[in-house]
Amino acid sequence: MKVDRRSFLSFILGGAAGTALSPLPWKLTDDFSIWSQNWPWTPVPQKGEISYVNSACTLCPGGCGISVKKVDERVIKIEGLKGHPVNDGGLCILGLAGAQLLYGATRIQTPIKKVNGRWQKLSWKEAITELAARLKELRAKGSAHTVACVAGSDRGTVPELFSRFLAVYGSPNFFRTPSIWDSYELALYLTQGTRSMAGFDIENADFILSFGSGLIEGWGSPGYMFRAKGLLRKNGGRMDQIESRLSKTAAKSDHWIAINPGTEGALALGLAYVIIKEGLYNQNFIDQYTTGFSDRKKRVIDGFPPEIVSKMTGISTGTIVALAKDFARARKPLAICGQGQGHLPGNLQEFLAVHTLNALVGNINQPGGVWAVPEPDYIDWPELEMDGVASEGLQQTRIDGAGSYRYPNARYLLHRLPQVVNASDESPVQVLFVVDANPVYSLQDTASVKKAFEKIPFVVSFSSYMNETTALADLVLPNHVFLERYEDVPVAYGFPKPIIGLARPAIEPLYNTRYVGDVVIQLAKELGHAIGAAFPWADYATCLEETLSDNWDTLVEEGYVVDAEFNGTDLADAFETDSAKFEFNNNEIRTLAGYNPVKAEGDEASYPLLLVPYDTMRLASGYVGSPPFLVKALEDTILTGSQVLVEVNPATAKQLGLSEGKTANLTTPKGAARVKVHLSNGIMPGVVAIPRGLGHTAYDKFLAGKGVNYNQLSSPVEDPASGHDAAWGIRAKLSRA
Amino acid sequence: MDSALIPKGVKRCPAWQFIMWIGANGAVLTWGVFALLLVYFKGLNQTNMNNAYGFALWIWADLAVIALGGGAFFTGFLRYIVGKDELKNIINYAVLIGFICYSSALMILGFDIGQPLRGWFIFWHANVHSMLTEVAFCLTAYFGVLAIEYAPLVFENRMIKKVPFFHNLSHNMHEIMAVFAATGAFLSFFHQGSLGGVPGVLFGRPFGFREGVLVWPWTFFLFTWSAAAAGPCFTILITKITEAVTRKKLVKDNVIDLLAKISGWMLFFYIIAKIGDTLYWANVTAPSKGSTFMDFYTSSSGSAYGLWILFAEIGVCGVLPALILIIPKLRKTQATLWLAVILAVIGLCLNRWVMVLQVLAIPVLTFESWFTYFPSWQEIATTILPVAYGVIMISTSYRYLPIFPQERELNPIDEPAAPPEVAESEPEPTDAGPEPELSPAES
Amino acid sequence: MENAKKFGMVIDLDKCTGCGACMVACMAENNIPFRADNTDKMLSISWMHVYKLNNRKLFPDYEECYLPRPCQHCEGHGGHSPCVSVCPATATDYDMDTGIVSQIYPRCFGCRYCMAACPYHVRQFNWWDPLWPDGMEKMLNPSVSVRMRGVVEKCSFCIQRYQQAKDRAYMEGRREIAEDEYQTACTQACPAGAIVFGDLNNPEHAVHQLAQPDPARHGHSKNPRAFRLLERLGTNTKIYYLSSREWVRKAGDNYLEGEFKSKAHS
Amino acid sequence: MFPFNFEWIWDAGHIVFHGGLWYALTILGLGITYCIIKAALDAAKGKGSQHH
Repeated sequence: MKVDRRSFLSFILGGAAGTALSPLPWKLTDDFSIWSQNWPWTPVPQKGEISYVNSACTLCPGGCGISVKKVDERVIKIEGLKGHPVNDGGLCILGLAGAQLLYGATRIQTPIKKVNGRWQKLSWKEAITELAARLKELRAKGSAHTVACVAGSDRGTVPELFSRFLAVYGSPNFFRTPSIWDSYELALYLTQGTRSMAGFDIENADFILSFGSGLIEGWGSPGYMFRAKGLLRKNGGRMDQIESRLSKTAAKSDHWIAINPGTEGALALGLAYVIIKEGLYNQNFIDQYTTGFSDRKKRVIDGFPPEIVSKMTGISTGTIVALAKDFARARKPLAICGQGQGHLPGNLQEFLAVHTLNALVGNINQPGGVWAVPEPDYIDWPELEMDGVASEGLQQTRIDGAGSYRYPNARYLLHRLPQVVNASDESPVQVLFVVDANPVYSLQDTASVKKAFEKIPFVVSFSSYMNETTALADLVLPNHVFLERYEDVPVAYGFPKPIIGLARPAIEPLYNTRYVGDVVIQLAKELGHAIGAAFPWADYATCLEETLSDNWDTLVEEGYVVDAEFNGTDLADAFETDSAKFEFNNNEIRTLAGYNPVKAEGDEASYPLLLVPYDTMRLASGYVGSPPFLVKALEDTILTGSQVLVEVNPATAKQLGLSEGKTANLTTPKGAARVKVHLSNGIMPGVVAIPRGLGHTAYDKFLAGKGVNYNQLSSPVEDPASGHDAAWGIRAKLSRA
Repeated sequence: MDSALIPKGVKRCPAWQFIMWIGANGAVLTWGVFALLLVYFKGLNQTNMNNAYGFALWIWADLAVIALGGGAFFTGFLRYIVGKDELKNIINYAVLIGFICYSSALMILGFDIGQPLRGWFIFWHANVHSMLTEVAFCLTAYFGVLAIEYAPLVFENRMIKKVPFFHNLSHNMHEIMAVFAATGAFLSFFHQGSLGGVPGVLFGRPFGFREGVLVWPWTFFLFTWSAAAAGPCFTILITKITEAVTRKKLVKDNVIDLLAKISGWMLFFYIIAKIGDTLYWANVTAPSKGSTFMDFYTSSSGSAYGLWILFAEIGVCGVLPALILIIPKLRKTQATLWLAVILAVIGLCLNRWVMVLQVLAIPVLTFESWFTYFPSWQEIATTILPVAYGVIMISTSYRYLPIFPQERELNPIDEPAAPPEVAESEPEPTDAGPEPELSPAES
Repeated sequence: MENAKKFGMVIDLDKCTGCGACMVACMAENNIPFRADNTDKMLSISWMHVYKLNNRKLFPDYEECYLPRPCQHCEGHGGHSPCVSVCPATATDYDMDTGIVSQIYPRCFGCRYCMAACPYHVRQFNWWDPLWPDGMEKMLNPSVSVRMRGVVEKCSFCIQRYQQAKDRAYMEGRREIAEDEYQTACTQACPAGAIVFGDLNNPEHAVHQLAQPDPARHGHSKNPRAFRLLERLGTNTKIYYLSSREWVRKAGDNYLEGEFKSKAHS
Repeated sequence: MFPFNFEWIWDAGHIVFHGGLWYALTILGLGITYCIIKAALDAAKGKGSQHH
């Protein structure tokens, strides 16, 4: 048939009409829709058998019990462990996002070594033999004491293994990450003579007086503190927060009393003045169980009348007197201190002043009061036999000077390590172990800390993630992640009873990582002789089982053990001081420098404002980086794009010509950064608040390069009394960018 | 070269000029299509919409273009049902504009939804209580009606007319066009109304919510009414622009005047009803929900939702054009007719803007603040896409189809079959008189 | 429906610490995607969102309160909630037996009309393809469907937990489930115990005792400390908030001048 | 859309809505088929082939 335009057109039209009536187009439409419901790039989780593993969370020293939900061999969720004495089913935001720390790009999957600036994979065998060789050579050269270790804590089997290794190797330089618990231990030791940890029976108290503590922002054990605050609320208890900024704790307290930052100790002493003057103190407790009350009384009456305290703190005398009366008259008053989540030890005299307040109202070791919780004593390993090099090495004074003539009371002064290393031309630390800590990120004055870490010839990091410290390390021996290992949880900070938890592996380790306990034991055996002999266990598992011997079964069964017969209420034998009583004053306390507020670094003329860090639950500011869920849950008044917003009082901002969301330059004596401004009436004029937990340079695209690390802008300030880092902020300048 | 296709007795510009013109608009079209493909393949993150602004520029363009396309159903209704026979000289153009508007609307809906591949679920799993379902069904149905009304015009092309089947088909369709027009009017009444119902039923949004009768909120009737009123103004506007561009009189004055008069009175009574509704809403509905009138308008200067938008919509673009169109003297003078028609179209677009975007901008929760939005280039490109498509459709139809019956009578040419030598450029939309800068589907 | 359940929640704003644990618990439980930059909260999907309210006063009388806002599962009048009544493709439905507003993700074609209808900004859109990088898709929960680009999603009161609880009960030969068998992820995770979840129709459940819903007035709470968000609009929500602070209760709804009489003593 | 659909409920809403819809669609369908058939018949009868 002749194909001309017309027939061609009619053929097309006919064909179209034909296909329209056939099922083809309709089938295709349906198939496309089904395809749109099953796009290959949208993941479909595999079904499987659901199981739960009870364990303990070790992402922070809170000691919460967790129940890890698994589908076959995949961890899909972490939930609180119902009935656990610390958190009873609830769990903080970091614990809930734990699964994201198991999977993800930042995990180090095998031991790596830095060879002229680039990472090189190596096997575990090579790594341990190489490290052992370097340690042997150092010991041979007689500089055993130049090996140091920075650990997250000094309690529990792993830190003990490290300090035992250092001791038998011949170095006294074991450091613990600084925190308020340094000051609390020292305050308890000085007044009660006990080597113990402070515990707070929040749930039975009915009046909490908090000097800036982030009770519901991660202070102490978040699991317990959140639950206890809920109960306090339920029983109609009252809470007052004394802080320069309306933190979440202040927002949830009955009274927020704004105070000039750094003068909390003065207020405590002012309250003590009123309580003593008005005779509101617990006469019976003072007479029976304390000594040195008159010295204390004299020092407080002379030094801290309300008028002077009001001038120092900016709080009216009326408020001071009223607050002191309410506190003293409450049935179960409890005073706590320690800034925010307690990352910085703070001013020892302030801790003594607050502890004295508790003593004045007699709530030491009472329900609703402060408890001196004894150290865990389940670790009693065989005696060490030191060889010559070891005992000689141990005579050396510690690099940070802790325990020396200058700092008699301090046990660890990690903030001095960078100063000492940078000051000497040949680094006093030749090999540095870093475990469960990220000092390059969390120590103040990041610039000098980095300089020090680059100066230390050989840094060994046991981190599971590529964090800031590990990026500067020379050898990385990746540890299992907290869901892949057995570990004892010796303490829950701030929990009023001694409790031991057991972290159990939920799944087999995903990568070629090895548990740090095993690595220490293998390293010791590689070095042999006296060092090898000090570690009589085949591997860490047997060591743990033997150490926890009698508790092991209950721990495996329940996941925790609370020391039942602990009952410190019998005050007669609660104090181990010379007078077996609570000592308001003794020779050690007398030698300490008296109380005066720690001055923020920087002169007032060029730095008119005060920069104060604050902690938020929505950012992990400990050694673990915030998982993506936390950064996602962060308020948009803290982070926008990759810029942090600092809080400024609207009046102050107006003077500086800054308005909401404007970019500004924040400069301190230590550094400068570009930030955005958030106006908030929840902060004192003249104070700028910046969150901790941002400004990471390592980790992944979800966390790295966002915001500013407060520690870049600040530097340590030595507490005259204890030598700890008592900085609470730094002077700063905010100008329009 | 394409002279065989041009209807007898009319002059058109030389082919090369026409192709240049289509090429220019084609470029704008491709820019729009490029943005369209970006949206299809990369997803709606290409736009500046967010969870506060689920509806944004596209839905407004959708509503505005359908309202402006209301000229087709109302002119058809007037001609076939009410019997205003004079309108037969403009009905073709009205249908063409309507067809362009509705096809643009369906195209916009095509890429404004998150999952275009299963967009037909709106028909298959229809929720009869939802206004949007009603819109979808009636919109597609009325688009069919417009296609049916437009088909005879296509069949009257010189070449297509030669095929007897098409010739007869077009003749038969003319016979029963009244039936189609009536069904079209019924369908249009409902979907124009349902588009008004879209904001009107939202009892979670006090700004948009209106009481009503049975299931239809007052905005249901106001939207149909305003579409029927301002739609013809849009048709008149496009006709005027086409006449200006082609420098030829295409429709007699009495036809334009008749349509303008009817639309003027419609607009007048619509504005009265609109004012009444706004007063009732401001004094009864909103206060019952705890909001005062001023809560719905930001006082901060320069923002898109100050009180100026209310006065612009009702005052300047509502009362003024209505008055002009009902006063014969003003209606007949060209300048004021142009002004009235343009203001009516702008008023319609403003009303649609307010009823879609301001509804979402206002914070209902007391602890939220006003949400701001500005379209991304992809959104703007895909909104100008229908304009370019409309210009091309109108240019091609004007060139090859007998759209204006009175054209030959108004522009007698001397030699009947001589090749057209008078060069007149095709309609030049951008600089032809004041133009609502974003009103789609005009030429 | 004689024993129709009406699942609801009571959130005590005096206890809520604003820590955000509920937000992350919900994200982990319900396979919620996360992006490198989630700081624009209107482009970030988070079924439970904690708002920060303040009393708009100057320093030092400035106060803040944190308000966790899950989906309110509005009943409206007879199940005619703001979003269910407008969805053109019946992709969301109000279940009269449980009072839960469900989502059918494969049916939603992303017209976003429900997002315009909901005054609480509970409904959020997948503007991007949800992706889990570097093996992180291993943490996905198989009992919750992973959504795809172009679909609206919202809090489902952890409906998968309700189904699992019913399955377990069925296996044990029971038809009814106990109060603690079906708890949402946020309720379980809240460290301060601020969220209580249960069946509002069941007098033994803590939710009913705290909220004391008055069936005659569409579930308006008889507890003077309680309020619901935007109650005046007739959305008839299932989330009751408790606060002892009057300015917080007043922030729950829009009031004309002097209209808000504090219910504390009424 | 059709009674055999999953969500179809014989309630007032469905009947009124789909009733009106199918009523309009049938009118259009019938109208168009009438025109097409008549045009085909006329073309067969040779009408409409002369060019007027």
